[in-house]
Amino acid sequence: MIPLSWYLILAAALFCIGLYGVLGRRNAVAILMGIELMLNAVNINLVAFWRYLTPALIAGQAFAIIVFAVAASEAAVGLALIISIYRQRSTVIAEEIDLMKW
Amino acid sequence: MITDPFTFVGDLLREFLIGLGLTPPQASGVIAFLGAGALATAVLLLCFLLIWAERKILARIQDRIGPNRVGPFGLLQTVADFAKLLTKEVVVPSGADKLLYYLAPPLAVMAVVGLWAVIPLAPNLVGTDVNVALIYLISIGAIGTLAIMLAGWSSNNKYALLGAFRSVAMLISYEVPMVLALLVPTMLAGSMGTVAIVEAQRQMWFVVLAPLAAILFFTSSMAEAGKAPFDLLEAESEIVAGYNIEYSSMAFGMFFVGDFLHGFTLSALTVTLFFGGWLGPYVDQYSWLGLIYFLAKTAVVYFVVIWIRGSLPRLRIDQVNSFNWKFLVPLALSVVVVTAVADKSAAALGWDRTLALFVANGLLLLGTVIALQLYARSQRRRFERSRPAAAPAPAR
Amino acid sequence: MTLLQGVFVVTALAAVISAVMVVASPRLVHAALWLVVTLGAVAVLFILLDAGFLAMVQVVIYIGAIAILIIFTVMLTRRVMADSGPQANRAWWLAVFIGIVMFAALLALLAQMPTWWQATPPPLAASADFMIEDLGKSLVDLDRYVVPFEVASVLLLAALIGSIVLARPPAETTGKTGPE
Amino acid sequence: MSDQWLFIALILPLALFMASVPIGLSRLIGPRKSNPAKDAAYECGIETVGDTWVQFKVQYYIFALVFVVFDVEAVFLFPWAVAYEQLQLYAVLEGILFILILAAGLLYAWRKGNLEWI
Repeated sequence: MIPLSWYLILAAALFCIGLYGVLGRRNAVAILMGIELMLNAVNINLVAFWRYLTPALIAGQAFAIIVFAVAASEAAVGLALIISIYRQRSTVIAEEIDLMKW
Repeated sequence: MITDPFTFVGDLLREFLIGLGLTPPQASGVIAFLGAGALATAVLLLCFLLIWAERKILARIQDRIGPNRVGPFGLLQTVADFAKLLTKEVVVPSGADKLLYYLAPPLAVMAVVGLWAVIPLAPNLVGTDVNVALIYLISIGAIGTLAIMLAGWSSNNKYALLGAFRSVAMLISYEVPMVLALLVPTMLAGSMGTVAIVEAQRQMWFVVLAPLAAILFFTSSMAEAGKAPFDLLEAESEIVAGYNIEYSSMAFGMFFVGDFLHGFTLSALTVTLFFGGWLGPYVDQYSWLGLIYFLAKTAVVYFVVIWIRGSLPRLRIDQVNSFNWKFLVPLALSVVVVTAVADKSAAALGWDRTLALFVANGLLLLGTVIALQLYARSQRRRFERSRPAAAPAPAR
Repeated sequence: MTLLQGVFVVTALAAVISAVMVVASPRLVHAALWLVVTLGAVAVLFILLDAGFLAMVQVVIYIGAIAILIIFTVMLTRRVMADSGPQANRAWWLAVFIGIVMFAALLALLAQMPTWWQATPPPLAASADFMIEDLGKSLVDLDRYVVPFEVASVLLLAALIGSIVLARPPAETTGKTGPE
Repeated sequence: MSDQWLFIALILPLALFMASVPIGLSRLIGPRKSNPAKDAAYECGIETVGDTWVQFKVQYYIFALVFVVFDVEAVFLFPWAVAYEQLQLYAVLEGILFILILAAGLLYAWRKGNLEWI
């Protein structure tokens, strides 16, 4: 059978790739995609722990579903923000959106 | 006398494979592979018949004869068309994203054939009885949406992309009432599995318990399948084409196949969820009867689909969207709420469940009609008020 | 290696490679499509974890909804496509460094847990049907997750209203959103 | 539970393959003569003007947005619907409350005119 650690390693890898996407990309939409990757990694962890450690409790699945709702809301609002910024400033490059920087 | 040929054949095959020296799990794997291959082939071959039937029936509705040259009754017309398409050149537009361009049509077909995996064809004859079949249907539909997006984007054509956007906007819009309507059979059967849903209809078909949900599901899946009157993405007579404008030859043919199959598939789904699937008299004694019942019911519903296509004019895009968001979605939400409340209160008060649900649906329908009437009246009043100011009568 | 392990390895490789493509591909539409591949691979993992419902939800919500939303946004902000300058910012090497350190730290943490390296999944206490039923009950159970359930509804409402307000073109510039 | 998914794991690639075969065949059988005019993007008789990347109405995005929210709602309601038979009245009412809260969102979008196709 598949050991629990395999899932955890994969989730860690996805999380770190997502983290790179968030920190290293210039485009705001790409940053959001990085966030989605990170949320997915979290979900893998939640479900894997549920399956291997507490299969009798439904908590892991319930958590994962809430994460889905949060991810959907986050994507909706984040992308709407990007569209709104794009309309006013014609850019979606995160570095150029520095109105509140100083 | 073999009463259940499907199980019989399956067991025979299993014993044969184990006799060949396979372990039981391996034998199951091989049987699943053969079953999947047989199902996919059957569904795709069915397409030849479906296209002929649709053309023939449409022709009769429009007082024409329809295909009548190739083969008896023109039955081989589709085969001829297939052969013709096969010998045409696949023109890939310049600047197209080749891989995605070629991936999109098979993906569209896959999204339809995949639906058949969870449709019970007869007792003990179902691709797989997953317990989340209904949500599987939705997720496969999502892949179909993605295929359209891919087709539109990869063709590197303005109009293809525009068409894809319109299609996707419509598909996702109509997914909302469809999903909400699917909640009702789930509630009534207490399961998301299609086999369980068919079994739960032994007492009474769900179309009696939830007529509005059935109509909602049927309507919105007509839109999902892009059938008239919701075929504005295709609109052969008005705009060039939709997302598939840059496709030619068999690459286009596959979109066509997916489209036609979708009409039949939505009929099969409607039958499974609301018209008792394979249920019918003597089906417990002779399970092969189930397949016949299922196909017969599906054929009837499919005929209704073509009938509607032949009768109703195409909607405009703003009408399509308003119809969905301002009519179907609110109605679907009320249907879910009303069904939940009516069923619980019927159980609490000891009323007959069938009667209670039917009456509740009837009352909801009445309310809807009254609301529509009020709306239409207010629109008319507004129109009459604005008319004299807006357009002074021209002197003739 | 058993068959299931093979399936896992293939899926995991697909997930990681496509995830790398998501953060590396210069064209945003390609990145979004690679994201779809990653999300699909994660759905397969959920099936391996006996969470079929979540796998389907993953496809419906992530691929069917969020990915579509992302592609729509990419198209709406398409002028970005024209300036195909560097896609990574100046501090990208720092981001790589942080990512690797984070991964190493997580692995080190995992190494502290020897039992997790051999753990095999315990048999499921209940049938798959019962699991969904239980999930449904737990979501409306006053002692369990009814508060997150209702709060999720409010969150979705807030997201809907908030993003409509944000995305809606200001009334006077409605004409400037360009041809359809 | 994984063996239930075996069939789906088999039929999806099979269908993909079967649908690719005719396309491959027609590439083999069909002629392959390309010229720039044929390969050019389809237009109504004139050369394509401008980029393929036309910009789109924000309306598409707003529909997608409402769809996402209702999709997530449905996903929450499916387990509730499965468990429906065993639920007490108050639990059913909680599910209905969930629906009504989101219906308020739809009503908002409607009242603000965001469901109109401009």
